[in-house]
Amino acid sequence: MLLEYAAIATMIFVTALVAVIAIVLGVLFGPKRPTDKKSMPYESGMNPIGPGTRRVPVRFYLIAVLFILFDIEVVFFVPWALVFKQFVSQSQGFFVFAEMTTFIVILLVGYIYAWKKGALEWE
Amino acid sequence: MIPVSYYLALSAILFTTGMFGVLIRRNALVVFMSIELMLNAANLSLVAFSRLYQTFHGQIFVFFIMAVAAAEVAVGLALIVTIFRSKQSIDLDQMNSLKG
Amino acid sequence: MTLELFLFFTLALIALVTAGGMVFSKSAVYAALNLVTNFLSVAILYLLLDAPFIALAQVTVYAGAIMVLFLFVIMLLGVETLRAEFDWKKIWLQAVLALALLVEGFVMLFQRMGQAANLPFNTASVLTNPSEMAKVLFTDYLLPFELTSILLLVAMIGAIVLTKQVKKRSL
Amino acid sequence: MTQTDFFTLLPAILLTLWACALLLVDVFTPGAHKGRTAFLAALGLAFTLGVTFLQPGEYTGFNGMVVRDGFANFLISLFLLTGLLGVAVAYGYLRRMGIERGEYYSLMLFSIVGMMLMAQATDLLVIFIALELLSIPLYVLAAFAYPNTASEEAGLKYFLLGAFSTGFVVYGIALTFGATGATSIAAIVAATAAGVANKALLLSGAALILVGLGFKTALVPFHMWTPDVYQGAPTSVTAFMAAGAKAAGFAALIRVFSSAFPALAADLTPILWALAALTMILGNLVAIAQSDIKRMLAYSSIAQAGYILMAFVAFGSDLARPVAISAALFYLVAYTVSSFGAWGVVISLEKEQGKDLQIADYAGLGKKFPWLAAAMTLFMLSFTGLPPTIGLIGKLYLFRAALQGGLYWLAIIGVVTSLISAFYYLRVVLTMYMKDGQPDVARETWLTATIVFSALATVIISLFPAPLFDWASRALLMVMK
Repeated sequence: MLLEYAAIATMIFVTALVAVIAIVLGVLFGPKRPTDKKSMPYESGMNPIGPGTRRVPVRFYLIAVLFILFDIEVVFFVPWALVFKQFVSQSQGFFVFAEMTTFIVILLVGYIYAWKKGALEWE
Repeated sequence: MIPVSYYLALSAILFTTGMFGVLIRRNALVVFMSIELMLNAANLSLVAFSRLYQTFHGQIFVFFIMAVAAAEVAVGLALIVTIFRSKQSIDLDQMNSLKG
Repeated sequence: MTLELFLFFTLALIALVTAGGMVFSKSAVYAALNLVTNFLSVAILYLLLDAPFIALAQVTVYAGAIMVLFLFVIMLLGVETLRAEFDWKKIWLQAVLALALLVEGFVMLFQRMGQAANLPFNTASVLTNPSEMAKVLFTDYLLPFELTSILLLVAMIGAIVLTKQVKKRSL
Repeated sequence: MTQTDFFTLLPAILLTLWACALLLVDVFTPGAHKGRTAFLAALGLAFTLGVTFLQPGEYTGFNGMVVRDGFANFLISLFLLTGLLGVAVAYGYLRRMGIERGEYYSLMLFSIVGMMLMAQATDLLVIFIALELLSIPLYVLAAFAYPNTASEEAGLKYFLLGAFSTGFVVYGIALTFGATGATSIAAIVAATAAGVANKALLLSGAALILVGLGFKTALVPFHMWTPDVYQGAPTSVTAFMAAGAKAAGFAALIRVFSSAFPALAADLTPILWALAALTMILGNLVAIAQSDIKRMLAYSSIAQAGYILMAFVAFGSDLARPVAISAALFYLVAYTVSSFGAWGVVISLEKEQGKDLQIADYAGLGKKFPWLAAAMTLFMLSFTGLPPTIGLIGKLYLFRAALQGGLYWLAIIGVVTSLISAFYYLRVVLTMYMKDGQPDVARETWLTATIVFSALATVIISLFPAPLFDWASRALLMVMK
């Protein structure tokens, strides 16, 4: 059973290995001659202004949240799409289609609401 | 095969850790993350039991818990952002404008 | 020790260490990253438990969406303001009490559960097929499915109500 | 979905559609006419209430996940009444406080849908989702007065507490599932009866579910932040959630424990006993020390939950259970009516920025506004359990149920704490009549209507309790097979 995932596991392992090897080799064999200029955040010569971590405007949050909620909606599509044809062949297609339509229509209400509220606008 | 009690033990420890986090941390974000850990522990139990009884009920339950958790997170983080805007802090010890 | 047992212990160890790391980390970012790792290791445990679709959902919903939102908010609020702050002197008593109570509870639980839960799983599992799960989901679970959409709608309204009227104040 | 499914959830479906429509209508309504939303919300609630009355009956739907039995019908009607009163107290209040937004009413309707499902659910999954559907709008409503810091804090605290309790509920459900292999109450009953359920797991699961619902119904020791939330939230929201969320929590508690876990009664009764005793004692004792009226009423609502739980402690006995359930239902109505009245009075005195919320601010009310003071006196008497109020009748039923269950000591604790509670309830009355002051109240039609309705109901039902009590006695749980 687990062997089915062996390919993915191998891929993840090998990718990680390559990345680690590259970094380790660089650290081991790369020449290290740091100077003040080189250790600045921007080597191109810009002096950094202010702290490195800055607060992001709140309007990003709204966009992110709306994305997440619709993302969850999509997660429900996956199993639905997986079995829709089987339901059609059992002549239950209409029922399952109506089921998903209701789901989408309810979320569509949210979409219209968000639209009218200007939540999708970038001021 | 691994006995189900192994998974249950792991889930119980994770749940306790999460609960512990809720009780000892004062940072609202970390408290919330601890709550997510508690839900995650419950999910692990559900999937393990689902495997034990060979039924999909547990798995589907977990699926719904995830969707519900996402909805909860959306509102919860909005609350945290809102309160941060007026107080510049999300430290629960500083939430003391309410006292008898 | 079989491969499976080895995998289980490795993953359990990762899950426990990251859970502890989350609770005790000084910075909210580290807490979030620990939690992501925890979710990922639990996702692989779901694979061990013959629940590939749940594993997928765990990665996309929990690790992918929810935790990204968490990290996002940490960025939004500014990392430096979240440096934590927990005073062992103030909380050690309740911490010890809570822990003792729980350990006690679980010890009792496992003792009384006895042999029943030590049964190994059936080896032949019917659970690995996501489309079988989907069939149950879209027939028996019609009501919870539609309720979820209402819940998502409510969350959407809530998030918009709470964050939309920011125009008047600057941030 | 069959016709039976449809009729099972008819009230919830209607209200959901109405809430969605209301949301859209509100977005497309220009700012000046936002008042319409409130009227439309009230209309929807009244319409659903009418349909519920015209189309009662027993149904089981959605593969046994929800039922509509006498119990559910009773509570659905109660929740719709709660909603109507909630809209009435909110209408003028939101305008006065400058937080009038149309989403308020949509969120409220969605929350009521959640409450109705809590009363109807016979599957732990539906209970879980209904619990969230009921709570998530309330988190937002509690923070509705932002950027008012108190309201934001109330929202955050209520949210963290609610999410924490959800964690317990979910873990409890997981263990119950582990014990029986199912989440539907019928299957849990079957597994328990067949003796295949693992008792240790089932007991732990039930206890964890109890903890989760204990947070929702604000039982001691799970009441930590309740006073803060009740105090910080906009008062109209507090009134709504004090009545609605508590009743919904008890609905789920009663349904789950009396249908699914009667076999565990021997183990659970001592726990419930301790919870009820603690809640009655602590709620009433701490309420004495409060000087803020909202906080005082918050502790009072905690204490009231203790009395309801008291009746239900002996849920294992087949003889005591029906009496306890009908007494609890009757008392939930009594509590809803009196508490909406009391919160209505608080709302009419409250000024912007949370002024005039101290008990001392009620001085002189008896002279200046005798009718309002009389109404408040009535509600305080009702909370205490003194005549001529519905509170007395309700408490008598609760005590009778407790005695029937053989809980003599608990009943004694209940009587003693009721006497203690008279101290702080009557202090409000004394302040109103014996001290001098210049209080000022807002005159709003719908608020006045709510207070008048509550006062009339408090008195009239106490004089003629039989019809309501008959209805509550017939509101039985469908037997799970």
